[in-house]
Amino acid sequence: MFTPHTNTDIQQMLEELEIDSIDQLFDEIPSSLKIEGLDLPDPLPEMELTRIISERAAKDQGKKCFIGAGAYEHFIPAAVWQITSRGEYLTSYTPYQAEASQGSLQTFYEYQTMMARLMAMDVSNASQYDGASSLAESVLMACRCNRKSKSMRILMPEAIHPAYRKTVEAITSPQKIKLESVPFTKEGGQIDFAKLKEFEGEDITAIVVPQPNFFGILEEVDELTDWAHAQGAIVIGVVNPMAMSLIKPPGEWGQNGADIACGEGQPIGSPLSSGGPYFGFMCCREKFIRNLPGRLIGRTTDENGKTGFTLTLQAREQHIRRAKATSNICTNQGLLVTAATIFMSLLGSEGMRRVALKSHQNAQDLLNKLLVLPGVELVFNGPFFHEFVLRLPCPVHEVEEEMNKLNILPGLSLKHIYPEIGDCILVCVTETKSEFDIQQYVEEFSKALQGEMVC
Amino acid sequence: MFTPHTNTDIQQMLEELEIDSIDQLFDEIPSSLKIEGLDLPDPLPEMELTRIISERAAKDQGKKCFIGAGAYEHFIPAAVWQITSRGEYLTSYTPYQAEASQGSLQTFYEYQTMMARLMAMDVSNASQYDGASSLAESVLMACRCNRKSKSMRILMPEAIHPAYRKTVEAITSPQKIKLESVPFTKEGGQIDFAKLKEFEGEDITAIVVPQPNFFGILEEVDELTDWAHAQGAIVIGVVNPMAMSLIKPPGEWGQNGADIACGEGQPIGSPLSSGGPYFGFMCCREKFIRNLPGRLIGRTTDENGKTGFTLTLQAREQHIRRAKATSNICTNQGLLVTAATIFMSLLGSEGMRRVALKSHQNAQDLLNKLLVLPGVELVFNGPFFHEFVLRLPCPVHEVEEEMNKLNILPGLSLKHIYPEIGDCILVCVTETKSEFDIQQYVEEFSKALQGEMVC
Amino acid sequence: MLIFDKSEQSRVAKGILLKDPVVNSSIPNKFLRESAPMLPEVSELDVVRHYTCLSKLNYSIDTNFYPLGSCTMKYNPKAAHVLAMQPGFLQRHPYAPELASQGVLQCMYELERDLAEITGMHTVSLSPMAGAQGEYAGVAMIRAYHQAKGDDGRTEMIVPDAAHGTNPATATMCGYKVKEVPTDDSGDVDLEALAAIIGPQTAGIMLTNPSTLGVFERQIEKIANMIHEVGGLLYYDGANLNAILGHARPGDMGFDVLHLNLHKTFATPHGGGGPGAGPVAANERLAPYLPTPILGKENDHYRWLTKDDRPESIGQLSTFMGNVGVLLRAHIYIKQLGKQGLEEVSKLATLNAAYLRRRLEAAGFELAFPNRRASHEFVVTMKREAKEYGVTANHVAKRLLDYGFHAPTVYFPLLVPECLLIEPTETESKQTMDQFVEAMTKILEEAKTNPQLVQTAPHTMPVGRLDDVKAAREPDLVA
Amino acid sequence: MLIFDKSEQSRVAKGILLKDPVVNSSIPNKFLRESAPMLPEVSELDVVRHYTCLSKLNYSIDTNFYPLGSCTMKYNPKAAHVLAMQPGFLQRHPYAPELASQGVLQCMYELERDLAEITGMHTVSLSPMAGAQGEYAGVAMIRAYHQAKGDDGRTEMIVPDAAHGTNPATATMCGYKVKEVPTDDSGDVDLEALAAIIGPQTAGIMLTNPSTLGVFERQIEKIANMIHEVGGLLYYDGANLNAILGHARPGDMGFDVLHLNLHKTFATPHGGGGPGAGPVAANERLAPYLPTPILGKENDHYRWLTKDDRPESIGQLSTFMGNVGVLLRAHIYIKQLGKQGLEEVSKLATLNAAYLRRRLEAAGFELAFPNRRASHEFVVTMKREAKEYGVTANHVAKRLLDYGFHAPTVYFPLLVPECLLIEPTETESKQTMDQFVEAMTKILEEAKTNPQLVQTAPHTMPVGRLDDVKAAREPDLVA
Ligand SMILES: Cc1ncc(COP(=O)(O)O)c(C=O)c1O
Ligand SMILES: Cc1ncc(COP(=O)(O)O)c(C=O)c1O
Repeated sequence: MFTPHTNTDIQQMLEELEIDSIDQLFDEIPSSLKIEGLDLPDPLPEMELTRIISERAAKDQGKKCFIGAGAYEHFIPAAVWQITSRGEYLTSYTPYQAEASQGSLQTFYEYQTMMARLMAMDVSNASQYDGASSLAESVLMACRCNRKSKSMRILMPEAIHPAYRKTVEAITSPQKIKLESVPFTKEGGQIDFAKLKEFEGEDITAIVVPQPNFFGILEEVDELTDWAHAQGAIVIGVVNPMAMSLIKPPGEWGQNGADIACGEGQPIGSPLSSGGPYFGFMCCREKFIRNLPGRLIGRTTDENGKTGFTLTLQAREQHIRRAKATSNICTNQGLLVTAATIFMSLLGSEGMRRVALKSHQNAQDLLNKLLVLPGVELVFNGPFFHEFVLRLPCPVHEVEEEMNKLNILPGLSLKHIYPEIGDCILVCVTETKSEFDIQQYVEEFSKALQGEMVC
Repeated sequence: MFTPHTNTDIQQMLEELEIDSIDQLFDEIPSSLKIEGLDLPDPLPEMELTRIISERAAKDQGKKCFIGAGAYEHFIPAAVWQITSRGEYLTSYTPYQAEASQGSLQTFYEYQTMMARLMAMDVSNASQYDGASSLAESVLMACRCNRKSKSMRILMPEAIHPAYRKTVEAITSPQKIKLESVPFTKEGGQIDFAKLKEFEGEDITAIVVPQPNFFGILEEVDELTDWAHAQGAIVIGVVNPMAMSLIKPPGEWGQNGADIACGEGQPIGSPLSSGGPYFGFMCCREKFIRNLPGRLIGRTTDENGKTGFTLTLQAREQHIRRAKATSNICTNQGLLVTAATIFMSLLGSEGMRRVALKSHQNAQDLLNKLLVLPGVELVFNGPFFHEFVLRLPCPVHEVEEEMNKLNILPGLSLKHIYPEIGDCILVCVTETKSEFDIQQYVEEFSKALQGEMVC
Repeated sequence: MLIFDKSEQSRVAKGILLKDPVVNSSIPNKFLRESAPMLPEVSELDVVRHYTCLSKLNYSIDTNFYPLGSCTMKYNPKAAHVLAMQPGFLQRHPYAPELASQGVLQCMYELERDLAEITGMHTVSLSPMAGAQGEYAGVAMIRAYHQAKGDDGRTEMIVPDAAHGTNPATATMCGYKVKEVPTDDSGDVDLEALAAIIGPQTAGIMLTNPSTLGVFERQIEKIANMIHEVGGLLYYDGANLNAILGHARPGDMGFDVLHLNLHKTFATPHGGGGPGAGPVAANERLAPYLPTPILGKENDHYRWLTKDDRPESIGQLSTFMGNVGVLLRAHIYIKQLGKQGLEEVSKLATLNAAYLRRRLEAAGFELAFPNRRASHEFVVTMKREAKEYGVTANHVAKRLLDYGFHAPTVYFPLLVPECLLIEPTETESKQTMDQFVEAMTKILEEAKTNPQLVQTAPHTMPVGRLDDVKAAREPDLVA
Repeated sequence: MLIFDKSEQSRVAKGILLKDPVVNSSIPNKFLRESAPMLPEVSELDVVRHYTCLSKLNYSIDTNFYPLGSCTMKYNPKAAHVLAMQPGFLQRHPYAPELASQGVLQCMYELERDLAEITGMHTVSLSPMAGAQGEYAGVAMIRAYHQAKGDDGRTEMIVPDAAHGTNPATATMCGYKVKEVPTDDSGDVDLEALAAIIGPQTAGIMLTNPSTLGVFERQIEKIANMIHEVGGLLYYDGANLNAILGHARPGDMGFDVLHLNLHKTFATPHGGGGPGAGPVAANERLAPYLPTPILGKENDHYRWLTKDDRPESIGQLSTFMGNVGVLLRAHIYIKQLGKQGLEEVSKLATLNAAYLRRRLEAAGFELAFPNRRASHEFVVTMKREAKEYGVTANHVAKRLLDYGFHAPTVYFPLLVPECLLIEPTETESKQTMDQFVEAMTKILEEAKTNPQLVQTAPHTMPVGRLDDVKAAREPDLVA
């Protein structure tokens, strides 16, 4: 479809090769392995393709989304993807040839700088796949970094995103790492400090501290960090970057700050897109650099002293260190990082703070209006960012179904994810929701509740 | 909103200027003229703006369009506007500084070449505003070119797009140009040769020959051209460029070809977009170059003999010749020309031929299926490209209204435009319509007819 | 290399090609083309790569400071582009029923109303497709007005010597004789000279205010009186509206009709030479003559008014309703900026021009009108440098390209010798202007110490100075 | 200049900034940030101009021939990008109810089925987010399989010396000891050496076929038998599938599990280093262990299968369901190419490689495996030139940049000294390859006559050769 060859070209090339047909080029493949062809449909001209794919896209369109749970709808200024989609960003490879890749390299260097500043950490890598996998890599990294600890025991709060916990399990289990659950308090929805204290004095390699946690609740990060450091554990902060110009960043937690900060980069410039591509970010203190996985871009000079950028510390990576690399990661999420860099440049610290604050206030606003409805209860009383958990006077899925009919996605049912708190719903409101949207939610929610209660 | 000034910047600039406030810079405006401010709404952040404008766009979306009448829905490959929207094309000015504008200049030069080849003419300018205004300029140009004729009489077929006739009137009337109507035959829908003959031997400056004409009918261009030339008249062809890789181009009409070719460029790369921006094209024979209005790009060399491109023959233009220019046109439709150039490069002659042929066959197919319906009649029996005129057994607007409800736009009612042929409808089918679309049209049309006939 | 040089016979972009239709055409042979036109025969990748690489040869707002006077090269918001490119807007047929078009019609209606408020005019027609066509509309309206009054002796249109070329060209197209009125030493219209040429033969005057000299015409009220008293009308060329947006309105100055360049003041992109849009606005007197279509609103339903509704209209200037896509972008821009944003535009455009002018003056450049306030642009003359070092305005312009700046407008307005017309616009920062001053200062130094370096510029562009004479003498317009 | 150098205190992109919310937050102070992070303070135009200009410094498929071996830098269709960027796809939340998601889920389901057909495998999981994560999934599945059988003694993973670095790195991450098996002189796996290291400790082998040496592993069936006989499993690294698409299938060769790089064979853009997608496919034996989620279809309803449906799964490797946007592009690509288009890919990719190899050989370059057929890529060694003229593979690579070509992959595979791994892909034309040969010929000439010119290249890029040693010794990672 995208091959340029004319018959004449092919003829000339075959002549140059002194063969009669292209098939001869495949004569080293044992004939037992050759297939007749693929059982696939015929080609589609772009026009027909466009019709079919656009119809499918249209099918899923037009929902008002109040689901968060790790993927957040934020407004992305038009300039972000207009620039990011430029062919030179979109269709270049990993910048191995530095001199022909200064565009991407400088962009990534600027990203590393912004991310380190946003997290108040020393350094940032140039990305991981996504939030969950960046946590898994952070756990592996913590085990490499914490030379004093032998246990490979990681304290993992139950209130972390469940998919993160599963991903960490899947990725770290071959390396004999043990994840120890730390429960949350029934009232606050925060890490249960009393339970945590039971680990006091034990050999703990690292603790994972989400901010906010899966329930949207803000953790007592200062106390947690200081406690963990006192135990000789490494502190891994898992944070929402959009919150970070409002909320205290990992580098400022407690006396000395977290050691590793990671998380999902999606809120700053990636569309929801059914869950990906997003990007994971990963920051650490200076002293851990050589244990950091992933690409790192360094600023250096050329022979004339001119500033330039290049991939660096590659001795950590698989293409140099092979079996001894810090990780197997190769292709990462460069384009999303480009978008995030442009996004952060456009919003700036003040822009992001306003988005965070507006999201928080919208969430607070919706919550206040819902709590007035009979039987609706807030499950946790800890301070929250832009998500909260409600208990309803009727089954969540019934309300969900009613509201779905009106193209409103009211939140995520926690029934199967956290059966221990009962049939609850996790609701998220970001700055994208207008007063009208919030009002409409309240009305339809209330109607749905009444409908259900009547039955 | 897009001003970068910080308070410090403004302060420093005022200091440099030794003034206290920006308002002082306006002190030459008589105070009697100063206003308090504008009565306009408050600014909208991009997020809110996006919501409002997107809602409006969504309102008008999703119609299956069988209206042609001068604006044709053709499939535009994704690459066309992806490249055309690159900042370097989108946000540059008219290429006055040639050395810093080689991108646009070479693109326009390639456009001129493609257009001249497509029309089989010697040269093309770099665009006019749209089809109708390019015809108006062609008429003015013909009057300048035809030195032998004194009459300023232009033969204008009645079967030309009515908006073209109106535009020509509005633009040429101050220059004492007389448009003489040439009727179409009742049967064929083509220029009535018998009526035309009545002008034989008279001083006629030019004749306008549409191909196809407003009814979608193909004119007898060879005979018309030779007849006109025999009268000493200049022949202006007004053609649909999408048809031109299938249908005989103006340069090949009759013995010597048309003298000027113009028309609407929209079908080759411009979206329907409510009628604009499109672009008019204009080609002519070599000898008329210096009478051509609009930008012309020439190929030349720099001091090292390197090939380059530049605006040329500017002595025709208003910025040099002022009151004596060939036209007042300045800004034209460069971006649409860029899109057309990319469009023609992607489709090539064969691609365009297939689009034209497929459109023709789709139209033929729909026509055949409609003619089976009782009372539906084809109004003209001349050969057609991709549009045809039908007479219905009931009022057109009733069928229209029924089909509009199903998001089908069945065609353009001619009732008010050509009252002389009665209550008819002009239907267009392009390659964008699938078998399903055509079948659906037939079914809904037939239902609508039956519905009406019952009443 | 041209795209044609990359062609190979029978190469095609296969992904785009429709299946070959069974040839079963009812069109008789004599109507058909005999041999295929030689369009490019290339692959999709060829096309993408060729035009991507070509585009990189351009200077543009997205890549360079572009202080091109009279052209208002300001930032073109990406949001306006993206929002205007939505399928709901792009796919709408111009003859789609109004009931199915209320989204876009509402935008157009609001734009008409906003432009009326901004200009101080009564009614707006959006249809002209660029400034020059707006001028045509306006002058044709003046003509229609006089004709309607049976006032047939008005054969002259007055145009200042500083006017943009489209002004006299338009007057000619409308059948008028152009009378040039000179500018006085301070940059204003020479009132005595004006008084001498007006009379019953005067159809009207075409003025820009601020003028293309970058100064506000202080006597505008007087001029309006003079013209109106002899029965003429005033046309306002709105290309410079960026200077006074929200501070003063042409309607209040006495103008009867005007056009606006939405591709200047209202930030729609220039596209390498269009598309633009040049809406016309008129006061009550001239409103009936506005070109059609115009939008009406009846009970919350928007509809196009045509010649039937507006019988005195000069008629129709485009096939459909003008450059709607451009109009949409301007509408979006106005909505985003709102009252405060628009008022700020002229403030900061003027501040930028004044600042840049002051800095260049301090750097040793000669101002054409040193005693006047700069509007949003100003004129520098290289008369002295041309004489002393042989370094002309054009040389400086070309040399600026080497420093990464697009050149200012050169040799316009015509009455100032060796001039540069410089317009920074409000979207550029002080820092960018400071860098521009630095480059200009260096070039001035170069002019003194190494004039040849400047005279032979540019040295870093994809091509060197091009041979314009050859281009015009042996026109090579088609490959 | 960095974007930070363009910052001015309290400058903001005002058009984007939300109105300042009334500060009325219920969040206690101790949770709040004390001082704002120093992000850029710039205008919208600053941002657009900065990153537009930066992008222009990159080589890319849209601008340059990019024969980067093993990376399959083919044309990335614009249609796939535009279609995948439609709001219906972009705005869908990963946890949106399945009933409201049938459009995208249908695409994903069809992609799974198509990839199964293409690879000859039974079941596909789309979730891995790049090739390396696909490898991780596959090797973890091998591990899970052995564990499920209680077969705990299998501690070794065999990897050829020609393998990509991700292979051994992945094996380590999965807790395996890596055993390297050497390549014989003809480029195939050394079967004797292999026989010597396999046994009951062997968990499996990771192979690419064709290998990264650009030759088809002819003994693959024998190898499969050998490994299976000792109870091991075969992992296929699908990075080179472009070579055999539609001609042979890993599933038929005896592989048990594999990953595909959709950002290679299936033309999704590389984005300057991702995102990619690395779906894993397994035969019936290993299918139960595939990572979740996987799509199911029940009565025309598409739904994600999770750990509940697939209890033996190795679990979940990403927060949601992988890089859906990338998967969509690959799906669109497969639909557009269809059966015929996909079969043509490997044919013409192979023809291009064979042709380019022949021409370079004729031009005097030394092939690493002159007696083998080239697959879709091939290896040239500069050993001789390095010795005779001091011109290394890296020098040639840098010099190619001056000729407007991206460099081939250098120093990989590791076992060939001074090597260039060259992969033209099927979307490049003979003409482009001829130009490349011309440049290579000139460089060879330069190596002989003016080696310093080559050694100090590049000379025309935005920067000269960068000091990598300094970069690593004094890491400057943050401004
Ligand atoms: C002062 C002035 N008037 C009129 C015009 C003509 O406008 P347009 O190019 O849109 O036709 C221009 C633009 O170049 C101008 O600067
Ligand atoms: C042979 C081979 N295997 C594996 C990979 C790793 O794939 P990814 O970069 O997508 O993780 C690559 C890509 O660089 C490769 O070329």
